[in-house]
Amino acid sequence: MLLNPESAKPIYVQIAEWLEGEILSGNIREDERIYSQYQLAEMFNVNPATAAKGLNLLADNNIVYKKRGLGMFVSPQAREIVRKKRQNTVLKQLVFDLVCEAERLGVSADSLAEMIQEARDQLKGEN
Amino acid sequence: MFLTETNVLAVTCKQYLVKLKAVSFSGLVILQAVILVFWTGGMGMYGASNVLISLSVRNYSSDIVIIATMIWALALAIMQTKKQAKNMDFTLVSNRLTSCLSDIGILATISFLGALTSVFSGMLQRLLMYFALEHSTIINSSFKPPLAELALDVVAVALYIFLIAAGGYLFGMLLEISRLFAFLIPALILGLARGQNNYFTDFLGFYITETSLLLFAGKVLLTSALCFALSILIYNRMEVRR
Amino acid sequence: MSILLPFSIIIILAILAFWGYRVKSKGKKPLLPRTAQRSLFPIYCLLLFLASVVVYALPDESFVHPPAGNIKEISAEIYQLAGRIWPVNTPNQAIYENLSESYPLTAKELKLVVAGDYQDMIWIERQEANQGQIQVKSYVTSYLVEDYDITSQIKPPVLTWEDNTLLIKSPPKYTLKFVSFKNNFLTSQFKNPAGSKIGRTYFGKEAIHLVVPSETEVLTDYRNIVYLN
Amino acid sequence: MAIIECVNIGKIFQRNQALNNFSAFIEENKITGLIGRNGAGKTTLLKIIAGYLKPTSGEVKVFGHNPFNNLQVSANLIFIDEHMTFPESWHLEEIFDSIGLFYPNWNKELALRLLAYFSISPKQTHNSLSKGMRSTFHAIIGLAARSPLTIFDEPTTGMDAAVRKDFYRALLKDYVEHPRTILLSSHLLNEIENILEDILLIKNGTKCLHLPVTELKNYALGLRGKADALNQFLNGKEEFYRENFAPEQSFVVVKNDFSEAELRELKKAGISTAAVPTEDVCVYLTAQSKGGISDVFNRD
Repeated sequence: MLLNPESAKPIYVQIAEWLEGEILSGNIREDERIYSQYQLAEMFNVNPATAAKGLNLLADNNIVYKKRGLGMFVSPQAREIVRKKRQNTVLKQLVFDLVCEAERLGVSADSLAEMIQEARDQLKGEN
Repeated sequence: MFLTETNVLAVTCKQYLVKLKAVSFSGLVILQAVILVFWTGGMGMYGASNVLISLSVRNYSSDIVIIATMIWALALAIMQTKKQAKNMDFTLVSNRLTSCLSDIGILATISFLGALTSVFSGMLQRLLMYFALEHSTIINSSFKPPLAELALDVVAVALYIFLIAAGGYLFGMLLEISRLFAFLIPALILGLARGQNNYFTDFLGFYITETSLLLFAGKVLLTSALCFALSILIYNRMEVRR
Repeated sequence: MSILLPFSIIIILAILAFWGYRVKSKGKKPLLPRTAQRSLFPIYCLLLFLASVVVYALPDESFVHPPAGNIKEISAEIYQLAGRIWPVNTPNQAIYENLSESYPLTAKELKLVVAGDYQDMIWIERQEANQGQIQVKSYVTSYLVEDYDITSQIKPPVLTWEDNTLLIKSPPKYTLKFVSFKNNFLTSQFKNPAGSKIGRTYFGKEAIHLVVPSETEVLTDYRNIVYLN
Repeated sequence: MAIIECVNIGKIFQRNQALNNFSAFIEENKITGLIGRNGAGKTTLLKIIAGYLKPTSGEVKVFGHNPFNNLQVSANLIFIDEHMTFPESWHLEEIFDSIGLFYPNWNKELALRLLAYFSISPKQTHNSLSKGMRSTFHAIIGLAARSPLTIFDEPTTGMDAAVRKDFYRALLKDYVEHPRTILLSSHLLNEIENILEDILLIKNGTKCLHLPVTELKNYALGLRGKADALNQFLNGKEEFYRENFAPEQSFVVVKNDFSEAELRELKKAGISTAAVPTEDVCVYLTAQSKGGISDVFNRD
């Protein structure tokens, strides 16, 4: 995976999100050791300090924990935390943007809810 | 605080090795060979005659080769102070002192090798003349000089070349301060030589009238030490790789 | 001027030699291949060393010949004789004989004709014992070039004997060329002045010694004759 | 711990002031990018740090010592630029050997492998290399010397894009294995941004900015919208750049110290926000005027 340098998100956030994705998809399991800052630096071709910052972001959210001298490990409740976090931040932001755009176009809250229901049906039908 | 420790002597030696490998002696070889091959007329000639016989004697010696070697060494000493040569030192580990010390080592080596080749070029000259001319016209005296004399020649010539190289090195350093010295120094020499008392000749006499090799060596080494010390003093204040 | 010219040539050559290797390095093609450039100096040093060995191994005989062969040293008598009338350059200067001939004399008179550029002395000695013949010897004192004796290369006069007439001619004028290797002037300051003095170079003297029977009358108009008795 | 300490250094060449009251502390085992426009004083600063030049005023310490004419400092640093001088007739492998004499951590094997990777024959002579190859060769020296302080002054001059990319990648890999202090000067930030830890921005011989590169991404914010609406939000904000691209429409780059609430307000007011690429941040910060090139043409 290559990072997107054009993105508004800082590189370390992108790294943290990539790691979260790996945890969510189960590529890295609970209580498994996560990549070290040096491994990440080599993988993404970034400075180890940047990679460490990404890892610290995960540690701050208790997604990973430190074992002295052994490195960072995925915490048991990591997937749950990631899921919640995504809901809280990513989804909320998307909804905020959605509402802003709806206001600008003069779409009412009801029709907005209708549109959401339509989109869900469409997704189900495809499945 | 330093991760790598080093000292002046170690760096000087390494720089000396690198520089020695970089010095090109091909110019010197070609110079000496050209003089040997094309200067077949000898250094001088004299003759005598009466009604019956005219006698001519051609003289050969290594003096021309030695003088040419001195000029070559002078040019090399001046070049050694130029920016390009100095940048080579400061591309790798160096300070001004080690740069100058290794230069001195190089100049000493050049003096010795230059003296050795120019004195012994006389032997090659003898051999060439031996086969080029009729043997019967070669006068044996000093055709085979005693080895001790050759050794004396090598030492004395090496000292002379070293003295000239030291002067050239200082001159080159002064040139690095200001190009004006290119005119000032020759003007100074001419001025001293022209004056009421010829100071320049006195100055030369200080060396060329010395008959003891040991005292001569002392004078030469003292003078060159002075030249090099001055050069180092000048260089210590100079910026490099500008 | 004559000194300045070679000097300026040396200076130009030396500077060219020094710059030569710089100029060529600016361009892409070096003057000499790299390996040749590297090995040039060691090869040159080896060559100088070998040359020195060969020079010291060269046989001494191959140089200017010492007086031998056609000339020989003469008796003490002649030294004494010569010492009286022919002061030599140095007390121990050698006198050599480079020609010795004898001719039968049939008349009472000997005609002596000297031709060409011949100017040297003729000594005439009458001897009782010497009957019916004349004896001609040519003597020469050593010619030195830088202390080196080149007397052997001096040609004796040309003699012709016919009808009791002795014709003496000098040989055609000739040139002797020599080569001498000198100590380096630059280092002469350290050498014993006596040891490094330039050797003596001088011309020797020549004379003809003519021995005739005691009652023979010598007819000649040559002036440079000494009658020894 | 600061390996390099510059306190108020100034450097005046004959008429022009290259450095002016420059102060910075560079820490050990970090890759610091020295970014600035041409003539900003990057090379002068690096040469002062390397001990080649003497500052006209101020004090500089490298490894705790004044670097000017200091052998110990010299032994602990290598300075890579396009003017590195080697004997003209030497081939590259000989140059490698001579470097090995001076740098105890020198890894010749790595140097030869890199040379082979970049298709440069070790039997070539230094003066037969093209400009780009010479830069590559010098960069390889800087990598393989593994000197405690490695200074690269515009190392990629003349290299093509592929080689530049490879070089920075190699630099990072070697740095991860052998951490050391690396100073990297460039006027192009986006190429090196990722591998840097800190960035030191220099403008007209003085320090403009010195911060971790991750913070630079959030340092500035671009706002686009109606000029009147925009101006309400700009009170007390540091403005780096302003461009009027359509009547009444402006694009303004300001220092990013907006709170969450303020950002929401902006959105409500119909002002779109955009992150500013770090490269552009540097351009705006080091620009001589706020208007940019278009100001030259707008003479009304």
